Amino acid sequence: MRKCSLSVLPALFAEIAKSNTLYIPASDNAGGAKFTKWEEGIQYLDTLNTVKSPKDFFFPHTEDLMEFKVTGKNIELFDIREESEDFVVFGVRACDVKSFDILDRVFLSDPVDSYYASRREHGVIISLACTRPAETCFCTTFGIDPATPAGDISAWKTEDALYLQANTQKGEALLSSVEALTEECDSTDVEAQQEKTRKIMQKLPLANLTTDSFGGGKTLELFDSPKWDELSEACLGCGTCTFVCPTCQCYDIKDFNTGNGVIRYRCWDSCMFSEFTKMAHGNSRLTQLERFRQRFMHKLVYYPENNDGLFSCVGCGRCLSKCPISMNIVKVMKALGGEKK
Amino acid sequence: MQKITRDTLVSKAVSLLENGTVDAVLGWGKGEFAYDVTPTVFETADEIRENFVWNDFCGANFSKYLVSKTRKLEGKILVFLKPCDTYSFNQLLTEHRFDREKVYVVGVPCEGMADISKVKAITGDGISAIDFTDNGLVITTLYDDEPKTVAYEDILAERCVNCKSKKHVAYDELLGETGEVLESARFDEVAKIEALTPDERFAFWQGELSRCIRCNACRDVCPACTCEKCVFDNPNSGAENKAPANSFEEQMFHIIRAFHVAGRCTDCGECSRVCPQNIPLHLLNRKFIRDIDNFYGEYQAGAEVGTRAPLVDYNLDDLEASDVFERRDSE
Amino acid sequence: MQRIGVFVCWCGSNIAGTVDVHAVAEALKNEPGVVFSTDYQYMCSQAGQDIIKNAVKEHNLTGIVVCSCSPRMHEATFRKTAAAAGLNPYMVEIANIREQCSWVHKNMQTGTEKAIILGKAAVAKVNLNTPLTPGESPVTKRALVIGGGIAGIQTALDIADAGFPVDIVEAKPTIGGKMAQLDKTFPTLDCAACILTPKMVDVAQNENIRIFSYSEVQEIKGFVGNFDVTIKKKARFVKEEICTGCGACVEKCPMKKIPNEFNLGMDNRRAIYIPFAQAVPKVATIDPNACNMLKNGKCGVCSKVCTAGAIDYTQKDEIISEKYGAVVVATGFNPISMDKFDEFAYNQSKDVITSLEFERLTNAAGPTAGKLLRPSDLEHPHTIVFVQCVGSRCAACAEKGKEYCSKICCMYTAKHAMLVRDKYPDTEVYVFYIDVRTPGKNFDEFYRRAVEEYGVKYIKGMVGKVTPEGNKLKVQASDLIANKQLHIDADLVVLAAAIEPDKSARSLATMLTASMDTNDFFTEAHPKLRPVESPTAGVFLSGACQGPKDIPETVSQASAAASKVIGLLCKDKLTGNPCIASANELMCNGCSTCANVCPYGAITYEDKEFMMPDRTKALRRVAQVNPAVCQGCGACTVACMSGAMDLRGFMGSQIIAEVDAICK
Amino acid sequence: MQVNEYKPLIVAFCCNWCSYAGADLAGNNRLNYPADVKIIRVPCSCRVNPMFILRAFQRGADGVIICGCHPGDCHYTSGNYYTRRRMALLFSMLDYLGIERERTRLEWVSAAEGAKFAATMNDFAEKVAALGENKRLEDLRCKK
Repeated sequence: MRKCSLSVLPALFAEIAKSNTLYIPASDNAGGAKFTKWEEGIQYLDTLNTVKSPKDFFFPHTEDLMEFKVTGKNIELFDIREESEDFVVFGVRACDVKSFDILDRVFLSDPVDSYYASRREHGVIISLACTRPAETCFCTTFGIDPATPAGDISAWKTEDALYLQANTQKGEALLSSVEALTEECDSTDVEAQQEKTRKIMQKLPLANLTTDSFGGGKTLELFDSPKWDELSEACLGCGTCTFVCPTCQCYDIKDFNTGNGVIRYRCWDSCMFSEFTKMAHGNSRLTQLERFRQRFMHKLVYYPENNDGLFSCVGCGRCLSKCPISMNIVKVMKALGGEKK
Repeated sequence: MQKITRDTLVSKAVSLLENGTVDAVLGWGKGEFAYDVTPTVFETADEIRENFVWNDFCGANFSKYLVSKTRKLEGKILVFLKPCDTYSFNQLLTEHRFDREKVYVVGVPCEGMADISKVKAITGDGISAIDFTDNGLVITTLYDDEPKTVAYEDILAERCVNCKSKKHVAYDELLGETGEVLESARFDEVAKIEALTPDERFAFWQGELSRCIRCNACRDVCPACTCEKCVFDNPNSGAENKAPANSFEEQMFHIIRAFHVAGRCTDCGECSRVCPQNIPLHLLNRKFIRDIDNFYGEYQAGAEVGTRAPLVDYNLDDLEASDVFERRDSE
Repeated sequence: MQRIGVFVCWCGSNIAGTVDVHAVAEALKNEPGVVFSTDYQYMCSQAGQDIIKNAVKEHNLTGIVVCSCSPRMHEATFRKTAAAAGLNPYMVEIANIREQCSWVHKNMQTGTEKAIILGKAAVAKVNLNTPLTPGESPVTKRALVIGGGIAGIQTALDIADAGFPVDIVEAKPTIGGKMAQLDKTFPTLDCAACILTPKMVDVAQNENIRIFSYSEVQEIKGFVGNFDVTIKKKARFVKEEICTGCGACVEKCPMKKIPNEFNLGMDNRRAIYIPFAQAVPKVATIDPNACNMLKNGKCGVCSKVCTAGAIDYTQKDEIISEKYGAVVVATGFNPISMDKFDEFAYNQSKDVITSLEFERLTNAAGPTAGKLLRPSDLEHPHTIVFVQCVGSRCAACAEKGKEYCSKICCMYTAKHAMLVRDKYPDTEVYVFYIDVRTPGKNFDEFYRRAVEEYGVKYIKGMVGKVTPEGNKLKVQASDLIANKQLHIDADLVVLAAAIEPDKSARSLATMLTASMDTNDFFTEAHPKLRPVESPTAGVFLSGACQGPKDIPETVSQASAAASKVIGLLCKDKLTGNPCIASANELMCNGCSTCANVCPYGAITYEDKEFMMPDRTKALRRVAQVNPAVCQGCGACTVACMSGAMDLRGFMGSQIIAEVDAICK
Repeated sequence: MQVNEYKPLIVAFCCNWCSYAGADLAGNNRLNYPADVKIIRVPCSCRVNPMFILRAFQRGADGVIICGCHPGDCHYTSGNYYTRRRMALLFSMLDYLGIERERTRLEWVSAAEGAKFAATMNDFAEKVAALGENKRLEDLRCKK
């Protein structure tokens, strides 16, 4: 484990930014935080979660896939993907780091999504342990320890120092590139902080949430629950939960006719949208109840069923604070028996 | 800070449900915390007694729900409407969006609603309890030994800071007393932006709109956006898109959305309340309202049922489009 | 996918002089959907049209783009060509490369480039064209004329003469209108009654005309060719078919002190009355507010004296429903109330009267049997002051007067002044005016005769105040030319009151969805080119309901309206313009926004049951466009937020395709 | 003359009954205006949806002008009055968003005003050219 004084932080960022594009949490000028490209003058913001999760780095909101031109009866294809540059994301919380595992299973299993894979290869994640979880946090429900975040490099920030621990080769390499700014240290301070954080986690209002009644094999039991009706009653069908969610991975592929050719691009889609997966025959889920159910069944039942019991939620709490009508996965889980007695 | 109590609302709802006046009640339902109330349709008195909430976080405007709920329900539905919600209610009636006979409106006085993000900006995250007192909200957090009292004026939602009216313009029954239409400073922000140079205005709006994630929450919550099929969801409209692919798309969406509700927007402020990216969308709508007031005479959408919206009306001597800027710049 | 043929016209050298037509034809060959492209000297010539027809057959064309002169020139020509070749005529689009390209640009390269772009836009549009068929609707061959003044009478007579049945609905017990109250008419000084009453008799005797007098239009539904109208025939308590108009009942009626409307209250009539001797229908009417029998069940004299047995105290209002193909509005005008013009002491002195009252005073059938006597003491007035523009051209006093010129006052005042001087040369006559407006045949000559031959004193200036003092009226006025104040002791002051549309017009306009201006005059379909038609198809305008006008003008407009009605009723079926709006019911919100902007009232709403996307059934209010009424302006398409409303021939997608093609 | 002189692209929506005929008259009288102006015929100015205007800008137009009948002369009696309100509000909103106000215009041109049509187009094209390329309402995807 290595450490540096917090006063060295700007220098550290500058050093990393020399050979990588560096993103750090900074103010979005609207009361929230967003991962912002670091350059001289960008202030690191000590925040818990950014409004949008860092999944954007690997799975951008919109991404051009290819372009084609039609001349007469000929179609010409062009690969217009942007060459991925090396980049580093600093300050990713444990929950968001975990979300990459969930996305990886979707995009990196056969057939591999080369756009995602390429971005994953070029990105280095420096995580950051939590010390002040919010009342909306429930990562522990999904077995995540916010005091021990994964990532290429794990980081802990105390009042005066930043502690760094490389977990992967990419992490090692990055850490060694900033060796001059850091020093070797032991993990005493980190452990103390971890201890404190874990205690807080037990006191959180959502600490009693459990996944016991969910997981693979629960489809028949949960699908026809009468609860879905009242749970989805007020759902507006907007995409807020989906778009702030670090694990939602649905997208639509669309063509944009520029007048001189067609750009085929993909963009995030939301299973809450009435037009979601509309096909030639029409929509597969016609009511908001079905669409609402799909989102939560996917996270809590279908995904774990196909992914060795891994749930597709990391308890980051973004949907809890952003849903216009305050309906969210916690309320859904509790309604369906997800509360420890 | 609400003067009317939860008990008053609950007993009203229960009695109207039990005496058969209504078959369901649209109200605010209990959440995990004090502030995350969810619009809920209650069908039994027990549910109401147990889960009905009335506090300073009951911001949601229920008017729009009446479009779908009156279609779904056989009988009559009770809806609690705050003064600003009643304007949306009237506007929807003007546009024949639901059957007035299927709704029983109970007007609830409102002292202004709180914005939880403003609370958290003061207290920080980790709220474990909220007490509602006369002096303000008393907030207990996981990280502070002593609870903190935050004054109401510091945490009022933006739209409540500039409340346009405490008057209920529609109701079957009123709890407490209705108030007056207020003088508000709601156009000050608009005027400030107008006073910027075009470059500054462009930069300002680029900064704001670039945060848009096109979640459609502003549209989906808007009581003026009740189209059976929105142009932005319709591939044949020429405007359909799912993502803010670039700055043009961001502008297009918000310009057209504001234009479609121009003259119909009651300025209820729901768009800005729900925006996950805190884009001040009300400043687009208020721009249209202010222009309409200036160009064609004061008009408040929803003040009455059956009025003709300014964009479906005209005067022979209306302002010419070429004189718009002169008019504005001369103010 | 369409199979489009492109035909580029040289128009001799008109186009080919600045546009390389071969290059245009060549460039458009590569556009999507284009399977054939050529150019020719004169596409509109027989040979040119044959090229198009042959190409349609040879290449199985489904769409045609002609790059030529303005569509306003030859769109119809090429549509016919397409139809002759078996194509739907609406599958043709014109790229205007003459008026909007070759004629305004000088450089061959620029001209050619622009022509290609305009051609591409037309191709892009045709790709989205769909065959359109005009709708048809039947025509009920009967006309309704609302108002039985000279306008309504003339219109009805002309329509009836053409062989179509006409109904006149008149609110008063008799037809005749304002003209029946007049004495002489300018500028010829014929007696109004002498020229009007024969026409009234013609109406009564015309087999094609029915008169619903003492009646009101209650409801109008439907559209051009197919109006359903409900008429309320008010109870007159006299059986119209039986009454002979002998007048015995009137003579014997004991209720004698009822102000006589026909003489503007300057004398009295009975509770049962015939408005005037030449009334049509000449039948008595009982005034229910004055008749003792109807009010208290006491009297019954008229019933006793009526030998025909026409009196029926139990008569009820009758509701008549009838179908009409056309509706003519001829609701006329009224002088405005003088109540707000205190400065002229109208309400203080009986000797301050309006010009219409003056007409009655000089009329042989009037309250003074045609002798000019002042109302207060029935003395002969020696000094008369006429005040023009009372309430007219009153821009600053909109709350009491009218901004517009009432048009007829200058001439009738000249007439009045002249007649007074003619009959009573000992009378001094002053006319105060702002301007004297005499733009009509023999009008100015007439006015000059009043001044030059009859010695009427015309003074440019306004009367400031009229004060009754003793048996005189002190008139304070200014003479703007002499620039001095005048004080005249007058015996009689006559006010040329502004005229305004009849109050019934507003509610009628609502029923007809016909538009009105801010003064409640009906708006014409086009102020220059369609002056006697309302924008609402099938509704026509006759007389002063459209704007102030004198008798000759009214009669000519009445006849013009009649000819328009005849033109409509001659048709068995109406063929609509197929380029009209239509609502996609699945997307329609039923919000009424489109109906609010429709100038023609073409949009109505229906509750229809729909299978909703969520598989439930719902009753939804959806817009219906009446194809016979819609004119295709497109106002609704932009008002419609959801885009449910689209305009055939100018669909949103077509216009967007043109935009895209131009901006490519 | 410069080889690469900047040429603005201008879309003109013209009402069939007045302005389009006015443009025809300008042609009849051989009155010049820049070829950069491309006319789209609409039945009435009230057919012009703000979406069409934004679409034109998206696709690379540098200026959009809508021409209709003079107030009071609308073939459909009132279409241009609605246009006037819609465009007044839209133009004001675009200005509020920082879009150059000279890029949009609403003009009344009658069928008899060929000269006015040509003069209006000359003037508008000149003003738009002075602004340069439309950068604020463009969609870069369409500029390739």
